[in-house]
Amino acid sequence: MTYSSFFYSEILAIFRRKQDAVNALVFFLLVITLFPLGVSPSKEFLQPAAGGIIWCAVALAVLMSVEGMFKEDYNDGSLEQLVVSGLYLPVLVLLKLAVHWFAIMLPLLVLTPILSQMLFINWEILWVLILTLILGSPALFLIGTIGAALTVSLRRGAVLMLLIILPFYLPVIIFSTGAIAAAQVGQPYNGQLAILGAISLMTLTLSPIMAAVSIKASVN
Amino acid sequence: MTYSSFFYSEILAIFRRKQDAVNALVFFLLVITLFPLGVSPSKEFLQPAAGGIIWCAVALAVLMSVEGMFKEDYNDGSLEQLVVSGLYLPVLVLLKLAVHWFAIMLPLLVLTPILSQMLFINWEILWVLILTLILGSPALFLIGTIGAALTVSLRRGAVLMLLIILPFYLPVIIFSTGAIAAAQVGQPYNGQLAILGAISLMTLTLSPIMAAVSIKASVN
Amino acid sequence: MAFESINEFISMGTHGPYVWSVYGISLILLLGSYFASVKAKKNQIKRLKQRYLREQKS
Amino acid sequence: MNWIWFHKLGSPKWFFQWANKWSKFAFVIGLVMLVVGIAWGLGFAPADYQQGNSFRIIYIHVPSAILAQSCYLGLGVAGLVSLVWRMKMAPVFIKAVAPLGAVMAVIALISGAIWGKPTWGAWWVWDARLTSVLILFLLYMGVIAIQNSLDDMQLADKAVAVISVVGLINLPIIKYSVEWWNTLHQPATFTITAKPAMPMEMWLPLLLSTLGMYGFIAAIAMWRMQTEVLVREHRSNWVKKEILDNGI
Amino acid sequence: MISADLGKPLHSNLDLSISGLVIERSERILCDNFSCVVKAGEVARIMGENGAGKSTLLKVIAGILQPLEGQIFFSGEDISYHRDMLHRELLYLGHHAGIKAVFSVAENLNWYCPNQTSDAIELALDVVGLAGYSDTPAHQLSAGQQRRIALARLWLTDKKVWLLDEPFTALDVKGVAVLEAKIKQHTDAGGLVILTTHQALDDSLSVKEIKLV
Amino acid sequence: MISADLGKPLHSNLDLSISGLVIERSERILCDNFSCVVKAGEVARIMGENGAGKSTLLKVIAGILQPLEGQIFFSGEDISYHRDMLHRELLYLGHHAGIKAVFSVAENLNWYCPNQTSDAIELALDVVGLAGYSDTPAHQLSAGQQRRIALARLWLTDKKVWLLDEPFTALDVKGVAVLEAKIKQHTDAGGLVILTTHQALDDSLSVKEIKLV
Ligand code: HEM
Ligand SMILES: Nc1ncnc2c1ncn2[C@@H]1O[C@H](COP(=O)(O)OP(=O)(O)OP(=O)(O)O)[C@@H](O)[C@H]1O
Ligand SMILES: Nc1ncnc2c1ncn2[C@@H]1O[C@H](COP(=O)(O)OP(=O)(O)OP(=O)(O)O)[C@@H](O)[C@H]1O
Ligand SMILES: [Mg+2]
Ligand SMILES: [Mg+2]
Repeated sequence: MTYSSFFYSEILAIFRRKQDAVNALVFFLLVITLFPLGVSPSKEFLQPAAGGIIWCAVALAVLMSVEGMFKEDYNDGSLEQLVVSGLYLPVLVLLKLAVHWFAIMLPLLVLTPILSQMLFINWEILWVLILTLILGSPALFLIGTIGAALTVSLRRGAVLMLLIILPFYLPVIIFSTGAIAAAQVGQPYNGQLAILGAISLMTLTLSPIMAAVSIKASVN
Repeated sequence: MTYSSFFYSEILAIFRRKQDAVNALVFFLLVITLFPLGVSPSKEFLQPAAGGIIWCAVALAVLMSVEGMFKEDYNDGSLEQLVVSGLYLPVLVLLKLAVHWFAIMLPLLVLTPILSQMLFINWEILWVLILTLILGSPALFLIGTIGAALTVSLRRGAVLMLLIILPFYLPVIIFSTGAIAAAQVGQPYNGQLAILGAISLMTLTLSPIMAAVSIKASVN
Repeated sequence: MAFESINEFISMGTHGPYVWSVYGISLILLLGSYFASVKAKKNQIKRLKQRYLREQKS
Repeated sequence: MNWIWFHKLGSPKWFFQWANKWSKFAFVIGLVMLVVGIAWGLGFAPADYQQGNSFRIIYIHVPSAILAQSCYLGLGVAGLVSLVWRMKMAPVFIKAVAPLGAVMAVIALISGAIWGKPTWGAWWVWDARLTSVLILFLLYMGVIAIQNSLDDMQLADKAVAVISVVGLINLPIIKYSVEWWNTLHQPATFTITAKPAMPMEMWLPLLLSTLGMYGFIAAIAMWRMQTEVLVREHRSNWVKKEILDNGI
Repeated sequence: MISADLGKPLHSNLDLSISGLVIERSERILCDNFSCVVKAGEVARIMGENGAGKSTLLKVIAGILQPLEGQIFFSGEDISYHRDMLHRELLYLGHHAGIKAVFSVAENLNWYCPNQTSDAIELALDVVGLAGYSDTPAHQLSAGQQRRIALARLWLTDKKVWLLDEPFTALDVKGVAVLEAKIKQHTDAGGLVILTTHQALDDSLSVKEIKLV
Repeated sequence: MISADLGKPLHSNLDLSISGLVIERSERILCDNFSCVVKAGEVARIMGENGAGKSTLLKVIAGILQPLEGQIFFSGEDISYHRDMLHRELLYLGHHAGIKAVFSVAENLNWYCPNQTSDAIELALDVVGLAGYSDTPAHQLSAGQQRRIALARLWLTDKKVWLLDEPFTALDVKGVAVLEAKIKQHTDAGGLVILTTHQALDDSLSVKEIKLV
């Protein structure tokens, strides 16, 4: 096994399981529909809440799809093989994550403009939303990976994983919705964006190593 | 294997895995906290939205905990053993479901009064909320089982399961929040409660059979 | 004809962009479904033919 | 009533040959009606006195909306047939039609959204009718997702049948709940249910294009089902004979 | 009907006969027009290479998979569509043995064999070499030990028809011997065993070999 | 250093020696002060009953589990804490073989052995009896066939140290013979094999038995 053969096989696996990416997308759409139906369909409610709704939906969709990232590898023994492959585990985690980010986030970004119309977001605000998504979503994936690695050996990891990880998502969600809310009332929002980027960068250095440690502990 | 030994072992399994029930509870709590943090903590926003928020959280928590209901049984081969046990599968499904309902919903019902205080729900309305939960939640479990049985053979079934099941949850959510909203403006809400009960009864007859069909197809 | 001229037909009052984009998108989706289905059938037939011929030879 | 054709439809071979005969017929008739209906509606029907020319979107909007619902009904019935009578063609039907239904729902949504902009001033409102089409689309995506996610064909067949049947029973509930929901939360500002008494020159092309859409989709569905039959029955002698002798 | 041969118990009239079975798996015909009869008191071993379809055949008999064509008769009755009658007499052990990881060894057995006293269970565990493990959670055991829990069911059941898919995997030499002895005892008492294995069986077991081609 | 014995390749100086190993599992000491040496050209078979700790020992050597105490030396260097050097020469096959269900047989091998031509892969598949299956998704294969995919890696690798945990499970008689021959060939060429199995091995393989008590 080499880094490139690992990377290639990850891409292949994503292609084989492309329905998974579609599922994440439809799930995203579904969660967004839940709010108008469950709470209120009026513009007065939806417009101010839109940033929060979209970010909650993104967080859930990312979490749900990251959750299973190592499951299959664990069950079929590939994870063990990665550990003994002699390759540097954090790099493998990062490669896997990059592939997942592309597969999940790109379609999601494409869908966002349409959905923001349904939640009455203005075109100007849309750009802020997309910026927060691009800057913040890496953090979602990176944090999620740690949870996925920790819960991989549990058969019923989904709820537990949500539990462990959601609190760590809160800062990302708060700063993102903060930026959007600021933009909606015409205030500057560069500060929030900078913090989002900083969180992503920080998790980028930290999370692959933590995930690798967790994987090594899970495989036994 | 007999019905009673199956039932007993389900209770035992729930006790062994009591963390799962706790997790569902905490997840419920977490989703509810997400709203004030992500959208707005003001009473004007939360009070009218409270019914919808609690019901969305309940639906997600139930869905997430039902999702793994058959996973372990499938992976260790017990599901196969159930199929060849000579017992009537729909009854087994129903027994399992009953145990799960108690384990998840009872603590959740206990927690509801506290949470509804946090969302500014009045005490009079609280009763309506609890009534809708008691009448509607069986439907959530029953419908969810079908999805869980269908996706049991997938390692990464969580997203798919949410996807196929959430649309069917919409009526339950809509009628429940409808009843609460009606109560909040002082209108009668018996009609909605009756419909909720009717949905639960209908799914009670349909879903164990459908779940059994799906289990038989999944085990191979 | 409900329109005086071809230009008027294209502009549809002020609603031209709406009407024509709807029909454009619909046309693409319908044609897409049509060609995808026909092509899938042709491909399957071709694949089977090759397989049967190969089997006959061996 | 003679039910023989129904039982025969359960036989892949019989269906394949039946579809060979009728699919082209349905396609040609459907296409002609669709083109005539739309051309009539676009070019010759009078403009609406309220909405002006934007109402011409109706000639694609209503056919696709009707088709989206009919296809889902079809899925449900096929699911029931598949579970109860284990008819071989039923899962084939579901697999072939679900994506078409989804496309129809998408066209209804897109055309409605674009129509909404000049008429209501918004691309989207959470109206009961609109929302129920959106949910219908989500239901289709559920069927498609489960079909594609399960590798085992028999399991996938059972799974989509189960979901379709559950959908069949729940669709009225969903529709009713959504309608009821909207009337409670929000006074219906825009009703598309109240029919404007349509003059004949508007209504006839609508009928034509709707019937045409039925024919068009039926033909495509038959081809897709034939493809699926070829995939599933490729080891049977009649497929071999059909392909080698008739050169289809 | 009372059996003439007094050495055998009443059940000895049971048999399993398969006729004209056609099984398909991922578009490949695995057995085409397969027929065989297994009678009470016999050990039938299904022979075949890797991928021949042994596990699949066992699953079809157990009713977990559906055959394409063919009938299965159990004691003369057609059970091709309704396995209930067979299930009342059936013990099936597949590749995955149905052992719950969170349960202790004794709890796992209690679940499957609710009518047994805990003494009987201790005894069975002793025989399969798990004495002293009865309160250990199953997930803390080695591959072979987990397998042994499932096999302990054989000592605690009165089911007559055993379908065992590779029952000897992961067992050590002692374990194999104990299991072979149990199978012999079961068939001597009028039971019926169908098994698959790639290992050579002990000669004391008179095995009827059924070839899958 | 050039080996004096010309019959053996350069690598033949590699050996694995374990000294004073103490392994604990779920609060039970499995091997207490365990030592052994395995040299190039040797097949070491770890002997022990079910639950003795064979799989655990292999995992400790591979670095998947940590020992409580003790050292492991690889070609004279202490690798107790850093397995990188060993991993460069290691091929480990556990109970789960690391075969991805969605990949075809060939893709599975491509992943592990990226430097091999597709001809080489076809050849290896041919040897392990999977000729013609290279495009079949792995989940459509039987237990033994999936096992064979993992084993095909042995024909495609130049790693010298093989740790094989029950490599013969689920294999049919022919498969066992092929694998035994391969192991022999590997050790003859200066490789080092440590394996566990409950089956009797062929006599042509000269095995060094290591007892776990
Ligand atoms: C995304 C937005 C929309 C969706 C999903 C939608 C959906 C539907 C559906 C499901 C039907 C029923 C077809 C049938 O069964 O007869 C329908 C009919 C109709 N729609 Fe829409 N619609 C949308 C937007 C609009 C807009 C903006 C208008 C124009 C103001 C409009 C005008 C009509 C008309 C006139 C009918 C025919 C009414 C009838 O014959 O019952 N729709 N639409
Ligand atoms: N996941 C685990 N958690 C805790 N304890 C374990 C675990 N796996 C095994 N053990 C314990 O370690 C001991 C050795 O297990 P191991 O799997 O190494 O045995 P083995 O020699 O490979 O047996 P077998 O022949 O059955 O494969 C067992 O007695 C068991 O109690
Ligand atoms: N889940 C599956 N999906 C599709 N095809 C399968 C599946 N499992 C097995 N097959 C196919 O069925 C055939 C028989 O498989 P089966 O497991 O019955 O073999 P077996 O005789 O038990 O082999 P082994 O000795 O390896 O256990 C295999 O050739 C395989 O191609
Ligand atoms: Mg097998
Ligand atoms: Mg072991």
